[in-house]
Amino acid sequence: MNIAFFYALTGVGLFTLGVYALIVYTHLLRKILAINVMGSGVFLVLVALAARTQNAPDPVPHAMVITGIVVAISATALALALMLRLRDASNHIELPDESVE
Amino acid sequence: MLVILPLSGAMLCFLFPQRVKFLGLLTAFAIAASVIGLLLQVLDQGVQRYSVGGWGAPLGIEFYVDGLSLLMLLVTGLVGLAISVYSSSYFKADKAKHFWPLWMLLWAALNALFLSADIFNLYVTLELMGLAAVALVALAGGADALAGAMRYLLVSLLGSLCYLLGVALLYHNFGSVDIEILAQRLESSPAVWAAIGLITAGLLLKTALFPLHFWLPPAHASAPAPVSALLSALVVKASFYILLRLWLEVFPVASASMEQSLGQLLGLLGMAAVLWGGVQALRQTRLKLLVAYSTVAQIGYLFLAFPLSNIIGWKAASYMLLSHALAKTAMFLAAGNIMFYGGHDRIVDLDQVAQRLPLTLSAFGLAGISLMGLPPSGGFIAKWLLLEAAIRSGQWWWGTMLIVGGLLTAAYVFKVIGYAFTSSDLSHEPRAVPKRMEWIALTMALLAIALGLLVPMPLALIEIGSPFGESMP
Amino acid sequence: MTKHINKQILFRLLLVLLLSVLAVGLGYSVLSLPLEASGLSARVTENLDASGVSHPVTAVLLNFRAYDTLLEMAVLLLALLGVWSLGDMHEHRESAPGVVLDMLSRLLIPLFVLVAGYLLWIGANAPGGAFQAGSVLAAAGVLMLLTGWRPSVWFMGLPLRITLVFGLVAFVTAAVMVQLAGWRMLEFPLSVAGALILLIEAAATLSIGITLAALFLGSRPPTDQATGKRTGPGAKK
Amino acid sequence: MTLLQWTFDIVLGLTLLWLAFRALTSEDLFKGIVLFIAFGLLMALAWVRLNAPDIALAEAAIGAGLTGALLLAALAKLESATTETSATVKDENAEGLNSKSSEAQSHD
Repeated sequence: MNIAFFYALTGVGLFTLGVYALIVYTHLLRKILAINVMGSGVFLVLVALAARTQNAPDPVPHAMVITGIVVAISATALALALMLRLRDASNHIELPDESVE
Repeated sequence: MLVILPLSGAMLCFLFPQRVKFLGLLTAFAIAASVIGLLLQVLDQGVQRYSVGGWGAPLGIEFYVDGLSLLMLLVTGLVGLAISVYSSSYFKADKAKHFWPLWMLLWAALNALFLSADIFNLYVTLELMGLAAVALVALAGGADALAGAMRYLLVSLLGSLCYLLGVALLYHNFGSVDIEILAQRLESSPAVWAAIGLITAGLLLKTALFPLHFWLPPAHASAPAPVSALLSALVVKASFYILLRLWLEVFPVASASMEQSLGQLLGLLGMAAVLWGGVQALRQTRLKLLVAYSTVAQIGYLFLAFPLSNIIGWKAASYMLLSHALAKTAMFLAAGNIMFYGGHDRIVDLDQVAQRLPLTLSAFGLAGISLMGLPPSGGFIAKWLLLEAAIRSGQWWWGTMLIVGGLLTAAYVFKVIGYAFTSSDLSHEPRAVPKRMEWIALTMALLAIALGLLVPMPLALIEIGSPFGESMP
Repeated sequence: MTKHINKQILFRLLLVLLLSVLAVGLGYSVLSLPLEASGLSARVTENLDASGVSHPVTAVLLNFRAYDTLLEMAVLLLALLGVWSLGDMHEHRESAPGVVLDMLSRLLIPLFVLVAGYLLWIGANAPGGAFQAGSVLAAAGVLMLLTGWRPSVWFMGLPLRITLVFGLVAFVTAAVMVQLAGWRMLEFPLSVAGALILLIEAAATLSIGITLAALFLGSRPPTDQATGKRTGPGAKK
Repeated sequence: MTLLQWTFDIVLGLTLLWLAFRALTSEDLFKGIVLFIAFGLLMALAWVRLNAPDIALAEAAIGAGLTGALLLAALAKLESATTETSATVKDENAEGLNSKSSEAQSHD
């Protein structure tokens, strides 16, 4: 086994951890954190696997991850603003429970 | 060009909020014109491939336009134009200032998505589309809309991260993110299966197929009417389009038998969606929620093509997609008119809408006919094709779903129309609905019906580049 | 109530089980990947000379896959539009900045701006580039906002919006210009590629920095009434 | 690859997982965010180990720095308003339970 694979596995772990927290916790701030952790996990997989070889790592995933990080912060900012507005409008920081069947 | 135009439109609208309406409409017509330009080009020269930046496939990003993507672009153009005209009367100045730039960005994302032949680029367009859609839902304000938007945002992000992880696995297995190259290189391996699973799950979540549909009704129902129309008609279809594309071009290479069973699963889910969506729609007391659940049901039909997986089935799904896009636009816009008029959308209190908004109600009814699948509408043709596909592949039982689904649709459409004819005193001070908004809704409904009469044209269009494989074995 | 909690524990256990299966499956599939990367590094190296920059990541971001980056700038703009469209939140009263923060920011802000400039410049040849530079710039902006500084009302109208879209405008203009000149969209001819990329990056840096700082501020700046155009009356609170 | 590097990588990976877990499960949201920022900084370290200095820079600035600032600002706004209005919202963020329980709470 190569160390790159170890980091990729860490990424998988972070991804699943994020999914778990996203589903289990109701507080929106925590859900947003969970999404960010998931994202980091995906990025880690993407880059770790690029470093499998002994040569210089593949730059394409690196560029993809930088794109991804910017997308992630955009989404986070929007989510946080939405959360604050929702709290202003309804005095709740969680989603109403209409969906769970 | 199709991407640049709406992007520029968005920026102009953002820079000059006083003139958003004019700039927005101008851009909308320009986009529609360039879609038609592309149509002519494709009709003339066949499938188009364009490498952005001139680097070519594995290194750079490519555009790819065949019949399927052209059809999607056309629908987007048509619905987009209608929504633009409708919105120019619907929104007040303070909302319009935000609506137009967001809508232009959404349009840019949709066009970019249908053009792209690169799965990472598709991820970026998915995110652009998702965030724009969320912001548009939130535009309605109010706790319901905000909660709907929030849930939509979380689901959308979860979906795209799943998709991205799938893309990561595919890239590292085969060293490319171009769809065509992937299709050539793909072979069965555990990583491919994981990737297919992740991508499919992520996209299903965004397409709101039955057990994953929970986010759709609150988001679609609480958004402003033109936005609901956009979401149901186009945004949900965009992720379905990616799924269809990958399913047709990339995944079949992996393993036929696995694909079969996965296809059956999707078909079953689709069936459940038709039933569940129909029953839920029937139970709703609010008009827009009813229409939103109807979308859940109609999405189910799209997935009935997966277990059949023959050319007619795919054509049927595309036709269904087309006619649903038009009919649902008409329906949401009609619902928007009714809300605009009465200030509410409680179905029981839809008194005398028939007399006061005859155009709107006819739009609703005609759209309903197409959704039910009665002749001569577009929905009828789609269901007919689906039936034929079911019989050809020897799985006729899928066909029975069409009848049950049609009956459910009929039930909820008539429920609305029935109440609209009752007469009681108005509880609200009615607000005059601009004629433009009524006509747009009716036009879309008529187009949905006309689709049933103009069958050969879209079907010929979709054949370009034969996205569904070679014709009849 | 206890029954409720029991059900919940069951639900969580089920979820953990399910996700562990997912994690193991994913882990297995990751490990099953071939040991040799089949990526595009060779191709990138081959074409690096034709890209106008010598740092491979920058070459990918701003030349080979520049279209992705263009859309990404649109995403960033979109986030800001989305946040602004949510309307005004009720104002959060900040505590007065302490002396330390004040001193620190006086020292740090010029430093950050310098670092941003350096990162932007170096991006052509070494790690760095528009996004890193932009975010450092944004950090400077956030610090300034934290110390209670607010941009002048004059700036909050059209000038701010122009700065915000500057990066995307530069990108789009470049895309269209090369197309008009007979190349493909976003195809940068080698002779001008380096300069063009630096130009786009500079514009992007500025926009990214300001956008991120504006995102930190949250709601829309208080000018910009429906009448627009001029700086709104009574914008001062 | 030396033994030292291996140890370092493994410790780093496990710490990342542990930090993420703590950040997501900590009772106190503020603590959670701070842990998340620490997580971001360690991610930057991981990027360096993976030969991706570009991402390390971006992660340190955007991922840890700005995201952290955004989160903290949002939390501050949340709490300032919470203390103003009512305490109903407050107890929910300490509660890590599923939405069903909070519904049950509001019933009793």
